[in-house]
Amino acid sequence: MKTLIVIKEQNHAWVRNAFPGIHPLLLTLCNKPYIEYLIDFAILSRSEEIRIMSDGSLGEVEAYCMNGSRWGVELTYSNIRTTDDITTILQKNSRFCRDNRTMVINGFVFVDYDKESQYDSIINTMPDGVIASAENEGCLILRGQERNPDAAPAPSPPINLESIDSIESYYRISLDILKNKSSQFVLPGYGNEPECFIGRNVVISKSAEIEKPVSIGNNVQILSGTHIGPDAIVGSNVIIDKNSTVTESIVLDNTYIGEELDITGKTAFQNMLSDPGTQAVLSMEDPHLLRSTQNNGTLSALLRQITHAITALTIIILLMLPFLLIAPLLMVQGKWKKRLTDYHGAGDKKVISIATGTIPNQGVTGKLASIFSLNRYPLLFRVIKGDLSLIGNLPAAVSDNSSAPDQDNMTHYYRPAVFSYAEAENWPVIGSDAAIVERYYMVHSNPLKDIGMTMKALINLPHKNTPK
Amino acid sequence: MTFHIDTSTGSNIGIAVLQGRLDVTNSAALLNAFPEWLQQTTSIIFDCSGLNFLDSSGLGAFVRCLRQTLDQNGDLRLAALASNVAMIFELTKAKQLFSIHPNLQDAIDSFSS
Amino acid sequence: MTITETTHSNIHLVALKGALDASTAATLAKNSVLSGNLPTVIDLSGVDFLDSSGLGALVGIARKKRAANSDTLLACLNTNVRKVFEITHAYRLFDIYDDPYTAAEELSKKISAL
Amino acid sequence: MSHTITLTVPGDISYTRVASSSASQAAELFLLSIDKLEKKTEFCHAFELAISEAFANAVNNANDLTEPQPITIQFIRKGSTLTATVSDRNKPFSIETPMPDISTYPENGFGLMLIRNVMDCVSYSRKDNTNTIRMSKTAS
Repeated sequence: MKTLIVIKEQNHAWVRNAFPGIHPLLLTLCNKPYIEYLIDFAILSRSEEIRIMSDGSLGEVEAYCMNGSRWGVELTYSNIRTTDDITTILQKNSRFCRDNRTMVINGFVFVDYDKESQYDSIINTMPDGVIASAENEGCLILRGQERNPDAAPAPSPPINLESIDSIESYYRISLDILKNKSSQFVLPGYGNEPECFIGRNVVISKSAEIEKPVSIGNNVQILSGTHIGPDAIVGSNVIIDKNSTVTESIVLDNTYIGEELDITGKTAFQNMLSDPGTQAVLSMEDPHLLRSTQNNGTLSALLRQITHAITALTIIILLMLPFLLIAPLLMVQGKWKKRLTDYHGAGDKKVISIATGTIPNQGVTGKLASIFSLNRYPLLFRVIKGDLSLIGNLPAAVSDNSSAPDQDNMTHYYRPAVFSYAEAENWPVIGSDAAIVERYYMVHSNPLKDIGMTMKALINLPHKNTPK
Repeated sequence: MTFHIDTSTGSNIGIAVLQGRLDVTNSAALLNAFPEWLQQTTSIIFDCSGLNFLDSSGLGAFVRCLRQTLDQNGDLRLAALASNVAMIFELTKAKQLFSIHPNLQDAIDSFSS
Repeated sequence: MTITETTHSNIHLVALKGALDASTAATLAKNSVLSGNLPTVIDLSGVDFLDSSGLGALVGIARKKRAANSDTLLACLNTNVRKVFEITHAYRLFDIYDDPYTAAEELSKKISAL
Repeated sequence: MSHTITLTVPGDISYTRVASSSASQAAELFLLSIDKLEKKTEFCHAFELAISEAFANAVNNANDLTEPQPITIQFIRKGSTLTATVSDRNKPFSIETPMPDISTYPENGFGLMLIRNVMDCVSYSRKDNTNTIRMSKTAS
């Protein structure tokens, strides 16, 4: 058995508008990328080889699925032209299809299968042709040699197809999977009870309420007073801020939901809120809906600076002994490499030069240095001097334009620091994922919390540095 | 932003027609104009059919106007919200504060019933 | 770079072997079939490496044949070659088959249908 | 011990393959030394392609008036990152080329775009009449 997956750009053009930046084949339905449903179905049908074809770019899909070894199948990719019909497409893959029963999944369709059922018998006994089709667009086609043409078709559940042709059908199908079909598919996340799937590194505050059914991705923070569910799908790298409600809604990856918001019957993606029913889209260009309006006054800033300085001093004293013992050794061994780099400073300090040290995590001294995060040790003095915060953002290098904070962020939401909040939370340290957690703490931290976060960073960093 | 008094139902109803965007740059103008309108009548409708964008400062202005009207025992009602503006009201729970009508006539009639 | 010419279903089939880069791209232009005006299938199964100069040569060949109303079909792109097509979006310009003989048969059918 | 490989290749287009296949082998050796072989084909191909493009670019930039200058290629290993540099003494150039127009599909101009796509970090510097394009990629 082989499976050909044929999806043209026109089939999923709506995804590019509704969720810009997401490759449609990687769009998640109930936190599972679309393409994985098709791969699972192909495997259930006993396919050994799967080929994904498109008239558009497949680079991201290839980077994600690679050669299919993760699923134990052989995955290949190929390109077709927009004008190719199914006959031409089969010709273009004649070597792939030769001497084999081939199932063609054509179009951006959702295949409603059941992981407990066997599909190979039906696929092997059915004659050539379309065996299932979706109402609007898309079908399942069989081609090539039937394996047992004489055997009676084994009883098999019907295969229903549904085209995912709009944000409305996307929303409907996703919630249908969560509410009624979660046992039919292998869905990501742990669940010690049905209808509740929770990913890795999810922090749910005590006073938050979670009502089944829900599916929550990885690296999610759900803050106090929030109400999640019933029927909520929350993607990965998401923060749901205080007292907000998410019901009958989908919050896609890398989205921040501000305080006191009510998301009901919507899809939220980064700064876009869509109503699948009316197709209305709200682009939240207004920063206050995304971030809290509170702005730290000068007094609290001073208080924070003092707290940071005192904490830094405490750490300096605590780590003095390991530093004095290990650092000279490292210097002699030439392992301590320093580089002076200019970084954006906070507030009126435009540029600060910091010597960042890297220590290879090798040998006894290197490992010890890593345990105590000694490469950050000299930076602690800069905290007392007032150049850096103890905890805040990863400093943005002046030379690196891409990570430069914009003017607005620069004034309110950028505090170069020895440790970053992302490091403390064990989140990815660079990119948009880090930005989201750092921005959150920029708004919500207080001096006391900062001390706690610094401790967390000190504990988490050695683990991060340890090679796997 | 224009304001006129409608007397078609026998009572004085103030209608403010809002146009374009209401955001941080112009919500102050609405707040400045509002007390004057309130002196003319305490039954006020914001006709939002031409309003295509509202941000939180615009929403804040709406809420302040409503509060001032309620203090005078009047009511501020909204008519003909565009879908994305309506979504802001849903999102921020401000929906519960206002009486929202699908079109201007509906809102006018609601004052006489 | 070795170039092997055969015919299948009366269509020229040119199999390339080796690396197709700046140093070898020029040899394609010297080949009479590739630089000629007849419809051709180029079998890339032996091409283990392609860079932008090589791609440019292929595009040049296809463009010249197109001007003379002939098609150029490609067959058997390996992963590394496909990657270059993917990044440069060159897949929008070519019909790509996984079997050179099927490609030749299809091309032959298309010509006789005219 | 230093982990730098330096190659000096004559600035002639016929040597392109020498440069690119050395790059592929340097990348393979590097992966072997850090024991990260999962994405070997992709990683080696990235260096093969990037060096092929950078080398051809350096040669094509040659000043027509002088003798072709040799081109220096270096592979530097640091942690799990491999950096390749291609230096020539030819005319300065820019790596900030715009994305070529797909609709007209020019026959050249895709070189730097390919490099940017397969490498993690690309930079260009000019010092002492020497162009250096520096490309690095981290094995994951």
